[in-house]
Amino acid sequence: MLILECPYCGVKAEETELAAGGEAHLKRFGPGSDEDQFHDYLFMRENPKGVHFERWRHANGCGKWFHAARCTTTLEVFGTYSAQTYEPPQEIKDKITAKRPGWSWREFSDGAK
Amino acid sequence: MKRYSAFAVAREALRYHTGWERAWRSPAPKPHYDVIIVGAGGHGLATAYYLGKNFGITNVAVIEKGWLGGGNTGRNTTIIRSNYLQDPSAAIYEKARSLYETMSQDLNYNVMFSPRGVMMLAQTEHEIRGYKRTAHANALQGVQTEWIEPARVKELVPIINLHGPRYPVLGALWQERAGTARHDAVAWGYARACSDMGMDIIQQCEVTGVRVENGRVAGVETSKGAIDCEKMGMLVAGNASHLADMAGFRLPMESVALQALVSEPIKPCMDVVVMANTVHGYMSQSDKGEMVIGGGTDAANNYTQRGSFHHIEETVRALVETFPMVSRLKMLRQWGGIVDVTGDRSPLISKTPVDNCFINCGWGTGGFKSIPGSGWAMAELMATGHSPLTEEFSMNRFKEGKFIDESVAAGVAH
Amino acid sequence: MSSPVTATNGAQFTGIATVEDAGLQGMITLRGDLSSKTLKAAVKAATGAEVPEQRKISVVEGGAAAWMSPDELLLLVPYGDAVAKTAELAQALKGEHALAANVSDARSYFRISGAGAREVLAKISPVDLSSQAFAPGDFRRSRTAQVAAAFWLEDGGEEDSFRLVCFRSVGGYMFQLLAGAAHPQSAVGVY
Amino acid sequence: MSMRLAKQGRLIDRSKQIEFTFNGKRMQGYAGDSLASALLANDQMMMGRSFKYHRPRGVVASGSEEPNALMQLGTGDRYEPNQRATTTELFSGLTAQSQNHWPSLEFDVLAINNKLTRFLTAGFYYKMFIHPRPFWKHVYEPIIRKSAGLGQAPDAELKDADSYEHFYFFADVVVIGGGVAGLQAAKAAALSGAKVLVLEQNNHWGGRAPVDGGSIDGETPDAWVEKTLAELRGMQNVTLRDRCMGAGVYDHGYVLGYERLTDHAPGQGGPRHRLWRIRAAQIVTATGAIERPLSFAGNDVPGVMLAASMRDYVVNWGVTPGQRVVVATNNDDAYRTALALHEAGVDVVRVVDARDTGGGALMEQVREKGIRVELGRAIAKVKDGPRVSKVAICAQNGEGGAQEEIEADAVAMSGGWSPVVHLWSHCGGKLTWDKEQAFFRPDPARPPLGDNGAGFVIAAGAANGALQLDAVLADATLAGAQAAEASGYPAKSIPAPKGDSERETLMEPVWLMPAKADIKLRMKSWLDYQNDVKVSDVQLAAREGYESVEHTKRYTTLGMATDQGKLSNINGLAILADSLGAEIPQVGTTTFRPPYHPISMGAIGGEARGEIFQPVRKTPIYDWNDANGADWEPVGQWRRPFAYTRSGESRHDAVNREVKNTRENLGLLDASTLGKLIVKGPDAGKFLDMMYTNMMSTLKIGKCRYGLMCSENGFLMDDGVVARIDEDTWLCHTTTGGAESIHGWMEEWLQTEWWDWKVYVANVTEQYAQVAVVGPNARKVLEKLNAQAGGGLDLSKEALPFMEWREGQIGGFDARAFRISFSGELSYEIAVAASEGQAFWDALMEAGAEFKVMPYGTETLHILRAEKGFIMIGDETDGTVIPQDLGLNWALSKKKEDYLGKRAQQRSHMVDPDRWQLVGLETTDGSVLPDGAYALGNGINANGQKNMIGRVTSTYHSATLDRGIAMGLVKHGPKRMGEVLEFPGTDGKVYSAKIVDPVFYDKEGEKQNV
Repeated sequence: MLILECPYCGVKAEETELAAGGEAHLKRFGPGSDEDQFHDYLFMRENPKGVHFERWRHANGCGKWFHAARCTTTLEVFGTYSAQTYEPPQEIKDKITAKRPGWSWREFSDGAK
Repeated sequence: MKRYSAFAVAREALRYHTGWERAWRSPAPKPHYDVIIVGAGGHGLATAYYLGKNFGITNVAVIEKGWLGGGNTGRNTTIIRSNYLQDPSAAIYEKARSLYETMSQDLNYNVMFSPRGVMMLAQTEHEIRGYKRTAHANALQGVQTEWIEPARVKELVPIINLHGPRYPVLGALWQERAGTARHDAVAWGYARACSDMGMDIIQQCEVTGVRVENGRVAGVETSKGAIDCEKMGMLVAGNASHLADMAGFRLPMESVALQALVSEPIKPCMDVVVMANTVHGYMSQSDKGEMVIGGGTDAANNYTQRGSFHHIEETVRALVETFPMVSRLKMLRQWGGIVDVTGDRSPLISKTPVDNCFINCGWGTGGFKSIPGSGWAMAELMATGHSPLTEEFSMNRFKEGKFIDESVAAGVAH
Repeated sequence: MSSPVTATNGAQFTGIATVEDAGLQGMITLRGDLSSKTLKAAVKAATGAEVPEQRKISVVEGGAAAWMSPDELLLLVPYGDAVAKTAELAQALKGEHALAANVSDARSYFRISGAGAREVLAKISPVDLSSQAFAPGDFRRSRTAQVAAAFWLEDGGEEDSFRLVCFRSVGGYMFQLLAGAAHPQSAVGVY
Repeated sequence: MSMRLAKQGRLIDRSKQIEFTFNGKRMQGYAGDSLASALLANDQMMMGRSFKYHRPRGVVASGSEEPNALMQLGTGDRYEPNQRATTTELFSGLTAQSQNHWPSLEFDVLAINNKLTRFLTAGFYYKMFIHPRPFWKHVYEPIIRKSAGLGQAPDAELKDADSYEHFYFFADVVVIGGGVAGLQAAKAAALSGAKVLVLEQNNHWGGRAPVDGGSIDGETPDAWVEKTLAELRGMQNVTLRDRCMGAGVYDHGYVLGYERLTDHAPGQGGPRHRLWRIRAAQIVTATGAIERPLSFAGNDVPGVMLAASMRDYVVNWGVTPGQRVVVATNNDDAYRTALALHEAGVDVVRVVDARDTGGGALMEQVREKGIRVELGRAIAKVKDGPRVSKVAICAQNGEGGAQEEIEADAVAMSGGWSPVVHLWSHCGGKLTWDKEQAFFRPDPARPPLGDNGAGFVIAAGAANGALQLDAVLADATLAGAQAAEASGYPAKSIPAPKGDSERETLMEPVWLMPAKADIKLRMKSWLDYQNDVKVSDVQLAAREGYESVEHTKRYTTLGMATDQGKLSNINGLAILADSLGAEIPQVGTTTFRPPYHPISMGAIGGEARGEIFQPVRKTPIYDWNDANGADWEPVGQWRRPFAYTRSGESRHDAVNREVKNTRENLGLLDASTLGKLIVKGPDAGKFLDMMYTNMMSTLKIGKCRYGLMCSENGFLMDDGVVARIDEDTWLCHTTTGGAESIHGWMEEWLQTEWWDWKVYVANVTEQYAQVAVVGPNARKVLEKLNAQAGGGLDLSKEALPFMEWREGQIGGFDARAFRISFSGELSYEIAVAASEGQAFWDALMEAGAEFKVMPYGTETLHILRAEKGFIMIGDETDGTVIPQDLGLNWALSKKKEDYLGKRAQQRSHMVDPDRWQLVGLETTDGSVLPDGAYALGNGINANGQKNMIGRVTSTYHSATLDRGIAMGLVKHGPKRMGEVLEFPGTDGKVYSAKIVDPVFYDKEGEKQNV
């Protein structure tokens, strides 16, 4: 039973107040995209063991979507942040780097690389 | 291999069971095999078994990170059924179900397949239509199912409450030849048979890398050293994305926790398996007397084999509603497994971007019931490059938009 | 013209707390830029209340404004004024990107009061309802058993008194839920 | 015999006698008794039968670890199987029955299994019953099932008479366990300022310490416990709960507390159990330790008990299980039992200490009492029977050649202690093997991790491996302070109380007694009492290659009984490790899973049962519908009338009547459940053009347009009428199920993809009661209402044309009227405020009487639309259908570059000309096609399945046409008009149906446009 802090209303909400929304920072491909782009956008998933970025909605609450950086093997939460961004904030990336040196996820990483 | 029988047990009893031999050998890996199967769960072992039995390929290693049968094979609710709606699903699950019927004899290991019948309750008009549709499809697919009325439901399941104030039982889809089996025994039985064919089951051996040469699989790096192979099959539920990553490709899949629980044992009170999808609960009674109860999947990625307790609550209240007596039983134990879920919630049994490397994953909640059919088909695919049973389950279907969506009839596919 | 009725029609139950249908209440959903001066003025004009801080409700005689999300308020006005006030808000906010909708009839409205009020809510909502954590003026949207709801603690008074808002269609469910949680022999004894 | 002692019994009140029955026999006990202590006081040593061999079983422990004394408690709607006698508080009128025997506890037919133990070893069923095949299901399995299973199932026709509830609580520190360690940890944490909750599973505090003796700060443990409790009760930041077990620890500091409120006083009112759902920053597990049995032959005979438990019975309840007791041990603690028995006047005939060097001060005290102590000795065997009668003693370091036989009626055994690490382990805390004390204890370096990545569980006292009183108190003080600090309160160091107890010498691991016991003895040495797993079984499993501890557990069923291996796991592990030639920590443990001790399903479900099992969503007209014959159909959480049946009328009759009346006169439909979303903003038009396949931005103010919504995967997911309200406002109608999901869908795109678009969405579904006024008389009734009110909205064909909407008063109600039709008839959908919905409906019914008004339900709605060939989301669509399949190309805007689902619909399978497409189907004989039937093609596919070329999506009897009509999806369907297809039914019949146009009624659309 996870708890995540909603960055919009500040509530430390438990899982039953939230709705999980899958992988974060997907880039939408519409008409004009090629087969692979569209396929990857809809179906290919990182599904990592470790650092993951995902979407949640504070469904039984303020109703806002937000992003969370979380470890899928320990369930540690590195931070939550606005859904209205194309990449995780530096502060959260730094926090992950401090705890999981060498991490990488899609195009994001600890910067050492 | 010494055969198991009542006579053998009696003979051994006289010498205090000192004469039993190992059920499977525990060999060190050889440097090279024709085929490496990664994952000694039900699917991996069944694939190895049918490679040997149907195609005479026995220079096979089955590599397992932990202990054989220690993943989802040993942590599911043991339901076996094939009343699926879509043709490809019905074909492979029915193949599996029919192989379960003779598995004890085939393997000379009692897997306790119990064709006690599986019933899926209809509790809304929409569900009635969905199950009637499935019954029609099954008739043409060669799967024996029937639509039954509430009175017959009560006859088969005396402990059910047909007249719940919220969702009265309006009928059910009934598959008489579906049932349950002893999950561990399936893995053990296959392991014993594989070992007997000369295959090596290598436990406590973790794959740390996949060697690909010129686009073709060449072997694996493991915690017990490098092992070469001609062909490789990946059958690692809950780890498939991770292993695919080692081989350099990605999967249209996510891993989530699925939970189950058992009650304390009570005397027999329910002879069939009941699934109630509207209220999200399903239940059967094990031979030990425990009520075996399945819950729902979490929505977020998770590799911990622990789920969120609210799913247990949802499941339990559904069962209390459907079977009021459950209220006065106690939960003995709850646990979780990691299931892989694809974009259409149907499995992948497929060639991969790496030549001679095959994948079988994404069974979601359907893993146990499909074991023998999956192994049979996977063996055929690996040995010959083609299997009609796996044709529609290829990775390409997501590009083409040719999905196999079972949720259309049942809501939830367990 | 008929007289409007609530979903639970004056229902009441007393156990460890008193649970009652709080009657018809004018409610307006207002979405917009909460930092906008125009919006603040419009809210003040409609309700007499200031735009509240995050997770707070500002209550004045005859009106209130509650923080629903970073771009949404729930305004409380007398039931009979809701249609007119909605129109006034829309007029006042012309030119701003905003949306005002009368939702007075879309809601059920309850009062939960008495010594056991905190415990009643704590049985159905995953919220810390201790007096250290939840004080008058706090406003919280959450889950109550299986439905969404918002509630706040009223100011003053001898004993705790909560107000709770949920969808009208589940008003009956909510009343049964609250009444069950207020069973006279179910005091937990921690709040 | 077992009996009540004249003295002792700190927990019982001898002035309050209590009557109860066991197996129909009336017995007496005292207030404060557990059922187990009361049974022992009545010389009822045998309390049950084992699972597999049906061997006689007596109580072996005194707490929740008890594997044997399981009872059927209560009767009727308060009956419950498998209740531990040890954790059941005695109350007046309690009725208990023992389990798993027939016909009686004393004479059990299935005890024959006991004679077959040589055959029924671990895993025997995997090797047998293989042939002949049908015998497993029909012969073997039923016999096996019946002989297993413990208590009888509750009566299926009775509903639980009790109620249950949940409670959410938040604390900085949750202390699990109210023994001296728990209380001291709580005090330390609370003094630092943390908010503390203490959970104690029993109805008394203090744990073992008051029984075990010694002193704390110079006082008796009892006195210290009382004093500390008073201190804690006086602190504002401390909450104490007894009868409340810490049942499980879950991710991110979630703890389940299981509070038993009325189990000791059934029927007193209020909830029976309360499930606490606690969120803690830190958890201290002060859960104590559990004593281990010794593995010797006959260690399961009734009368053989754990030494400390026997001491509990003497000290706590003033009961002795026997008159002549043999004590067997490998550690000093069991000597306390010898002393307690001696003090109570019971004859301790021998202490058998397996250690060659024996114990320390406690042993000396025992010797001083004149009790004979023998070192390096073991119990070779306890004579089989319903009760201990003879005990054979031998050398520990031998094979069990018995050297002396002692008459005795009880045996107290102690194989050492195991910390209760369950709650530490539930969420991933790791263990370390303490070689000296031969147990697993929590490894503080590897705790379970919380949301911040730091450990959130701290073990304290015996649960942390500290067994001596002074060590327990020091450890607990530290744990409490640490927990407070970790939850954000600066540590205040408080001195640990001084614990004083007899110094104990080291225990010596004894996994088998005697050490080289022969096979005959090993086959009688029990590890798991309930499941009948013996030393020989584990050895067999290891020999057969079931080497992993999980394999052994599952092969032998060790530790899978209702005590989940609390007594058996470590002993079994040690045997397994020995068999494999491995160290115990290498073999590892099985996984500890919640709950610590079984908890009721009722408590888990909480309040959600009966009427409030799930919310019922009700429209404003619900009560009227209910009172007027509504045959309810659940639609999501809503309930909608399927039809309004009149007395003497079948459902089918009612539907036919409603259809005909609506076509000929006037029908009313409660359409309030349809979703209504306001979409407003400068970018609203652009946004709706993305959400819908149609062009919505060009819709004129005052007009309506039917729209389709697809998922990004291309499939049709919702439909409804969209109305343009003003320049930047649209009102979107969704399906009944779609209101919340489509609202969420819109918000998702606005918040996560197009967050720079200026659009607000509000869900106003429940603001309105919406009534569809349908039929040739629709306008008449509305105009009559207006006439009665002295004017209102002009509803004429000219003022309100088809597919437009207007706002105004109708019959004095503020209303919005939509000229839309889902039936093909003249139709208005009128929205009024929900609070006035019933009044509006009443007005329509009253005014409509002269126009033959009737309400109609969802089935009539379906038939009316099907007669017109309109698709229904959920019937024609199932998540695999795209608009192109349904002939809805006209609704797919060709002008737009993009809409959700457009790219997906360009994929190869989506543009495949072989996709099944919508057609009408007409049976050749007028009958009704079966629901969901498939059209048969030629031949079979590669998997031997018959080829299908289409399916029925909707099928009805049309009262209007008096024949069956259907819609379906058929391969190349629209090109095959007139062709007859075959649909095999599941009833054995084959239905023939002709492919026709899906519009069956009023093809020109004249009726709706009048």
